[in-house]
Amino acid sequence: MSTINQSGWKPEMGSAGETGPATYTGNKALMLEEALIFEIGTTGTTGVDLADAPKVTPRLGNLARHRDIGLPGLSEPETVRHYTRLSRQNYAIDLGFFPLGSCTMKHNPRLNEKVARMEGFADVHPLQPVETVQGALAVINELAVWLIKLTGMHGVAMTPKAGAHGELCGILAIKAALEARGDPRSVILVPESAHGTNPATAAFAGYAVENIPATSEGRVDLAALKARLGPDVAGVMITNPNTCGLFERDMKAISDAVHAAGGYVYCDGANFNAIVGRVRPGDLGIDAMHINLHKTFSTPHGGGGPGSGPVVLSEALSPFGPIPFTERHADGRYTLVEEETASARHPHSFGRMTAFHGQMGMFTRALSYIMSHGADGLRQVAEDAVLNANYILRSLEDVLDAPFAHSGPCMHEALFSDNGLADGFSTLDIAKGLIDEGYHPMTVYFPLVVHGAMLIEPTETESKVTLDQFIGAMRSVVQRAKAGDPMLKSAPHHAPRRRLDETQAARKPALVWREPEQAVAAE
Amino acid sequence: MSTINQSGWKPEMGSAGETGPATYTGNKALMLEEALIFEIGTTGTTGVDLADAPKVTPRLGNLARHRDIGLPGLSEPETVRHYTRLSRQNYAIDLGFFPLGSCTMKHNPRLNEKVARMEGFADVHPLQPVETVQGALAVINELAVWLIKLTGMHGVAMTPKAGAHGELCGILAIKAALEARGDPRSVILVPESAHGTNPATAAFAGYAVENIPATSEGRVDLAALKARLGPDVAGVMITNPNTCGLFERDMKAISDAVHAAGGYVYCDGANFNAIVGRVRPGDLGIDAMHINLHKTFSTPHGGGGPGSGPVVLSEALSPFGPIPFTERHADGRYTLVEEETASARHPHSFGRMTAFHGQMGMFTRALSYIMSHGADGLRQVAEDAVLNANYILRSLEDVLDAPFAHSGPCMHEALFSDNGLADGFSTLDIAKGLIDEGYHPMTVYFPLVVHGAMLIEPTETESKVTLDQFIGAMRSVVQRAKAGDPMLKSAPHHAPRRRLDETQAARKPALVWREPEQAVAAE
Amino acid sequence: MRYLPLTPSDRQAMLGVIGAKSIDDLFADVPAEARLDGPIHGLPNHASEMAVERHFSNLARQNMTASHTPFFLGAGAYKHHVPASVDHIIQRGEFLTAYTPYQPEIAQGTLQMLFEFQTQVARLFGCDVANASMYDGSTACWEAIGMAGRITKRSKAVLSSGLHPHYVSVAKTMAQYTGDTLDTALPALSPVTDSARLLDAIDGETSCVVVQYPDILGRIEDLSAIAAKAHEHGALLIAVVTEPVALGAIKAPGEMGADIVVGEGQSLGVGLQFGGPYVGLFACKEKFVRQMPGRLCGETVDAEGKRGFVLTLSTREQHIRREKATSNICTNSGLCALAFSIHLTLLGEKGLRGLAELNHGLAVQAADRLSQIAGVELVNDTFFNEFTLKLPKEARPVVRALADRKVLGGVSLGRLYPDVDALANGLLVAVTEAATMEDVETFATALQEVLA
Amino acid sequence: MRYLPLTPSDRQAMLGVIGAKSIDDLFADVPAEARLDGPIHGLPNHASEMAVERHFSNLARQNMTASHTPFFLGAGAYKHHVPASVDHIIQRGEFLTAYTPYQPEIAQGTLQMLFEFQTQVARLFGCDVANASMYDGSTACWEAIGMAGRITKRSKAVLSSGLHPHYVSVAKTMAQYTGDTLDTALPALSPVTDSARLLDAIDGETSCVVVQYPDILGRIEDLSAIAAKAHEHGALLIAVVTEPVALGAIKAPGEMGADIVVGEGQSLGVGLQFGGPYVGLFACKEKFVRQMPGRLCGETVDAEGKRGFVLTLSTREQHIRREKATSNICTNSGLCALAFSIHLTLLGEKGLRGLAELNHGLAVQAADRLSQIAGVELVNDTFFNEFTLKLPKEARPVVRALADRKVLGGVSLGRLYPDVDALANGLLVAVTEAATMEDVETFATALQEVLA
Ligand SMILES: Cc1ncc(COP(=O)(O)O)c(C=O)c1O
Ligand SMILES: Cc1ncc(COP(=O)(O)O)c(C=O)c1O
Repeated sequence: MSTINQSGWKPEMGSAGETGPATYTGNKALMLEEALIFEIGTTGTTGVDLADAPKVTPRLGNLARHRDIGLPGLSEPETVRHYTRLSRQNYAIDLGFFPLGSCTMKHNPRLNEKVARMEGFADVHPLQPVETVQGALAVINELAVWLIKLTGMHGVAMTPKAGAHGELCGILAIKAALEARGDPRSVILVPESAHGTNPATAAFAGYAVENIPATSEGRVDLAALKARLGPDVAGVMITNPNTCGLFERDMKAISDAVHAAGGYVYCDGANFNAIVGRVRPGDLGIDAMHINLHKTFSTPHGGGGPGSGPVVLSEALSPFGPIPFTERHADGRYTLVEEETASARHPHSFGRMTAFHGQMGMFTRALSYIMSHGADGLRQVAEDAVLNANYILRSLEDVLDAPFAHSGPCMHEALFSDNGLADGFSTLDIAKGLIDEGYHPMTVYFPLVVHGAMLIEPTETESKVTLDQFIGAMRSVVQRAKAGDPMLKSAPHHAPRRRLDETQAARKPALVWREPEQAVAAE
Repeated sequence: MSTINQSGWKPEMGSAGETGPATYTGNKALMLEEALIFEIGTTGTTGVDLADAPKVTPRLGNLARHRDIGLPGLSEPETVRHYTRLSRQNYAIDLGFFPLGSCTMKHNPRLNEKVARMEGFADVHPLQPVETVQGALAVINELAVWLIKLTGMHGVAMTPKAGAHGELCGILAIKAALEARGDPRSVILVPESAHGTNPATAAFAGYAVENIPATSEGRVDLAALKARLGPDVAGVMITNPNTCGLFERDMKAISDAVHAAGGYVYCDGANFNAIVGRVRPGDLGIDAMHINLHKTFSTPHGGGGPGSGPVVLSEALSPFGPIPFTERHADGRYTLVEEETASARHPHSFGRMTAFHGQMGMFTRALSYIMSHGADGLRQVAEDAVLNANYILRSLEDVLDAPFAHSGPCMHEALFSDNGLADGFSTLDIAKGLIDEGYHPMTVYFPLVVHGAMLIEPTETESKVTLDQFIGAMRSVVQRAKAGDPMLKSAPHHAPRRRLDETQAARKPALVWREPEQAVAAE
Repeated sequence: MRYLPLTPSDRQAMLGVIGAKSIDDLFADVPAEARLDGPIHGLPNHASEMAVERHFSNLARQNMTASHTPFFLGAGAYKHHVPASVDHIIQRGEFLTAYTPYQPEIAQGTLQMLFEFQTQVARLFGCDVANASMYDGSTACWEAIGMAGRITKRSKAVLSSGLHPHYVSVAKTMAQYTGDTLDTALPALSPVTDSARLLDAIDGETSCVVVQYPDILGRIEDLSAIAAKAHEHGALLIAVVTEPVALGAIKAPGEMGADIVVGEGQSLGVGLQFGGPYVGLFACKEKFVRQMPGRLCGETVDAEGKRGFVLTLSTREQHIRREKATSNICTNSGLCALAFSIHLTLLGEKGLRGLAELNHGLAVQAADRLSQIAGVELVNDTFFNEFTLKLPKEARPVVRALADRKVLGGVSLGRLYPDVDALANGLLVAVTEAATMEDVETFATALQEVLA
Repeated sequence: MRYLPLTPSDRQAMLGVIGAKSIDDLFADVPAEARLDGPIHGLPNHASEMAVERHFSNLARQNMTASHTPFFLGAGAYKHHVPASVDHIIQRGEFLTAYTPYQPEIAQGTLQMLFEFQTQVARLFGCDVANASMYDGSTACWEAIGMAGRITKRSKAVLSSGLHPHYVSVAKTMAQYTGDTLDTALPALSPVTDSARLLDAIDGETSCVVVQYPDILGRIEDLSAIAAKAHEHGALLIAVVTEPVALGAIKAPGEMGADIVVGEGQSLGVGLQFGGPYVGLFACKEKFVRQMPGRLCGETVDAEGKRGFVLTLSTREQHIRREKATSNICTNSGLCALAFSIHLTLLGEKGLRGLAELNHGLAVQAADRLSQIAGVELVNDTFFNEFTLKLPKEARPVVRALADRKVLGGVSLGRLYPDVDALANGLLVAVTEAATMEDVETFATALQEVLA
């Protein structure tokens, strides 16, 4: 009677490997399988009602689309159910602890969602006359002022769309500054432990990338860095706190050295959460730093974006920042500096990075978050984030190798390696074991400088009860990994899917759905 | 290290009866245990920030509350997570097929949710001057007009808060009408198959309740009813379509007989979904009928309400309906008839049923639903609801006993009994088996007139794909029940909990949380 | 139609399986004279989502909203700030689109929430137990009177004059048909309530005394003496709370001997919503639990011994006991109970006390400011966040004139008690955390103008 | 602070476990001169939710919203009705608060959605494959130019004058630092585009031709000839779609030979949002897939043979390939891609075609109506839902004057191309299903007045 089930695979009683009795549908009570829209929808179904179109003579210039597009529709009930069922196959912060290192998976306040949806922000067009969007411009401007004051910098570019886009903004500003002084340079130095976007960005902007080594403590090797500086070095990209979770003690010295050598200092601010309200990057001599609003300032990750990556700039780099941006006038009015006014108001700008004014929907959320905390609350954010991370570090270092445990307190994240597990067991097994325990695993195999890295970032929005339970679960899983428990090797057992075959996916990529070659014969 | 886990029971590796390897936390990947707020919160924690209170001399008359209240608080992140985790232990329409007979679990459109939250409706006080709430009064009035026209009745009482409250409204109107004519009567007749609220309501209003028998086809026995009518009978309460899923063919004859005997006819309109747009109850001679907006008109059930139960009234009963209600004036203005104006505008009213004007939040939703469908769409609703039910009836009658399969087509729901299952197996086992298959069970053991009743109401918002898969799963489960599969007897296996001990719950009721008598000794 | 998934070909195929020629065949049992042959005349056909949304948006804009106006209405419905996370959570499909938890294995979310709600309500009210919610405060109040009747097997209830007049009306509606007797009175613009009258009225036939706390005029009085007298005569004390936030500042009725405490839970989580849906709170002493109306959630264990929750003691309820049930209530106010419970969890004891202190502080300041206006008198000696002013003229037109000045300046007693001359000049003013001192000043200025 | 769960005693206990005396110990690595000793001066402290909400509510009310004004702006961002269910779904915590799906076993929801999205985009654009989204249309456009450079190993891109000027600017910003050459031109107020110029410019050094479809002035032209010429010279055709709804009415670029099709997905599901976040769409021929930027989701099986999805081909990406990656993009626009995909699923082919027909019909009527105004000329022969009017005077002040009359009457070319006299009188007018004929009439009347 039924041809496919909701999961897109043929239902079969008692299929192998199931835990508990198998079902006809493939469902397991509240763990529901769901087919693709292409399998349950039809091109004749729609979940919208539309007014009748006026009868007109088309002006489409003989380009009317005749061939079938192949877009299945679902009615609204089917649509809501389809996506609700899919959503239930996801882990998320709202469900539990999500200590993905370097990602700052903190609570996303619901007030922010409400504010971003206010019609006055959600339902305005970027090219409306500025007189009709004064409130929207005020939001951008207010946020810009907060970011400048929190970082102790001179200016801020609001348009970058995510962290990596912010990096690009900073690197382009450096490039523009160097070119403006007639001193184009070709190399950007990046520590080995840097996030992949750092070297990728430098290369994207046309620079050669060279690595800076780390000390055995996990920090930038200042001496080695100094040795490499020279007239070809445009700048450095330093992450601080770094991806090993440590504060770069020598940051000021690094900045001074780079400046002395005629270069600029880009700081990857992905980890700003650890120091917000306690340290101003501007006091450490940096020239540009992006801030992931979707990390430190709590805008939701959304399963992969959108983010927002404003870049704070030093006095030296500010003149080169991108357009457009907002200006506040003495009378309280706001205007935009765009192409039209840039030549007068901002002549050295390196240009435009995106079609409009940046991630407005993230600005409202971030400003709402920042105002909610205020200066005192943000300082507490950093303190609690660091406290939580150190608590985890010290509660696990007796069972897990913590390579930099002796480099001082960690900042917002605790780093472990997979040394000491049973033969054949590695970080991946611990990660998959944590899935069964009801956690999202930590960041694994990053940073590259540590073997089988496990980077645990709890954030400040986790309670001690949660941390304690996680520590208990982690100890249990590590113990199993040390004892060589085969059930751990085959974990997860309780998730919607067992381990997935990534090799097959890459070998013969199936990136879009295709109608099965021939329909399965009716049974 | 951890004392309690999120589930409130002590974590223990490899506890018995688990499917798949046990975990330290008790979680199973995305199936997450969750403790009570009393176990994770403290009275010193709060998830709100408040402005400082002005310092004043209290005017509380020496009644300041000193003793601890015992209300735990959670921060916002913990709160969102607590309830999100709890929610994931629920089944719901958004997750899958929910064929709970008599409950009309249809899709709840999201437009309705949006409309109900518009500030102009959500943020107005019931006692504002009517000049400031004209739009809100318009909504009530527009919905009232739709309900009157869809039912072909004379008036409507909008204030009842749910179906049962609507029944009360109708019965009070009957009582008031009888008393107004100096003919108080004492008995209400109710069919055996009636929903429990019917006899309960009649008794609540001070009537004696007597049963009317059913024919072997599952309909009211007209002859028996006629025989019982007399000067003591105030009225009858008939459900049409009835709880066996059948249309009461003799409805008009019943009404005529009751009227001839000086009584009134109350119709339980819980099943109006089957006939909306195809039959007007007013054409069948009824005097009062409640409409569950939370069934036919798609307002969400919310895990047990709120609902809304407007009652349409015949010309004979309209003068006795409750206050307040809205009036539309020739100039388009709306007013409310309340205590003040009732003596002039509505002198025979039996009075007030609730503090304010009814379930406004449900009115906006229901009107949004009704306008979206329009007259044509509502008719299609009834047709598709009935079609879906008959499809299920005819697709299962070969494997399940359908006692009234020969009484004609069913209406919106299909009724089966548990005759023919293996020894010791009953409706409950089928219900629990369906849980494992990813469905919410049908209504079980109601109506009482059928042994081990299974009442399946698919509603019109289910697709054929869904019905076909359900039919397949149902056949599989029934087959297991006929074969005496012990795994079915112990189902569900995959739900957050196995079968729960209801006897223990009732024997020694624990209705509130109490601090454990003595803390469990540390381990 | 966007909500209907069946396609024309689905319908055809299904009719085939059923063995029907057309959909009309399935309606064969409807007598010919009652069959409609097409969409009902005079009603519009289906509309796009955009069109429907616009219609409502236009109507919504005709209403003056509480958040964008200086706002001082109360009288049983209060404007409190509801945290955004409350609405987010109650919109989760798993809560929003679930039914009453009849299948506990897949309804633990709703059930555990109800168990928490019951505990919160019981503690807030100072009672042993609470149920899973009633429709609203007014119907809960009548149910309590009915319950007292069942417990005491008596039928005379004595109602305080401070009980919300709509609650009194609801009780009167029922009593006229159930044969119960209600001893009622009108309030007076006085700093003290009619507790003397109540003490006098209690006798061996009294089933219960019903007292609102704080009362309709905002006054707060100790209930202990009434409780003692009632208990002496075998009667029960029912306390009614229309502003639960008050219980963050003042003693719980249960602490003063109330046997049953009912209330309106709208203040927490629910919002104004032009009067509904709201949520009835119902708590009592443990010994009366089997006479309670409504659903109850209880703790138990599953087949593996794990803690779980179920609906319990359902032999009190209509679906089991039918005409012998303790009430006819079925669908109650589950989602509002959830909203209430979330809001109270966010507050916690600390937040509730802080919120109560803030409300009281602002109300005191507002009362002092408004009673400085010439001719305006503060009636109350005691109050929480709502008090009564005696104006030098009839209050009802004053309220309308204030609305013309874009101030929603309270509820006139004339609206609540039409045709009672002694109350006509009374104005009920509620001041919550949502009001600012600028709002109070705007109100004061407008009132001064209107009274001038 | 409401978002911080640690209590003072938690903090104390945790410091104890860590072996630190105070929180300052944990910041010991920060050099003394960079340590702040307290909250930063000149910034306010924490605020209640209510206060923050009010602040935003006041700012929001200063903006003129598209839904409550006759509204005709486009130029790369369109006002379409987004069904309420879209926003409901994207607010589910499981989508909203998840990260990029790095752990596929507990991210099948996001992954399956991306697989569906990729398929939808590929089909809509007439391409073989699509990626999991880019930031927006303008950055996707530059990424496509970069990709064409990698594929052809050439560095000269020829850009149509009909390409959105902001997209051109973004490309110029990058090109000035990467050494790529861009051959660009300004559009003219003419019914035909500069395809002749493009055909001329293509040569053996051309990496790609970039054409917007419909173009910035709303014109629609067949791309086949350009594709043929490009392919002849080993160059690629990149098509840019800023209004995907158009593809419910007109041929897909892929059908006409485009090698890479990129676009702005804002029209479906996302909303105006003052310019962001939006969602970049990126599709191409299968053979180029290993040169694509951004994430890709692919089908595979799990250890039990069940179908499942994973991120794949990540050796193209920065986290694996670092400086050799195809792009530096990491976080993309996942939630907007979800919104896009849901909206397109609700529409389905039938709905998309209906929506396109409705847009086109209204736009044709509006164009005819507006060009009746004395002195106003319709530039376009062809258009979908957006067209260009030539006004008898400079358009920019006209737009402001219309706004004073509460009409948001389009985008002036003066705003997009400042200081280009030949374009100063041009007014871009977009007409979607959200506009009514009354809106058009209001607009026409106001325009007439302003021009008079
Ligand atoms: C250290 C670091 N730098 C840069 C990035 C890139 O930021 P985005 O993903 O917002 O582009 C990330 C994000 O994962 C990061 O962790
Ligand atoms: C037939 C019937 N009548 C009455 C009711 C009572 O309606 P409510 O639950 O809205 O009070 C129900 C609801 O379950 C019902 O199914």
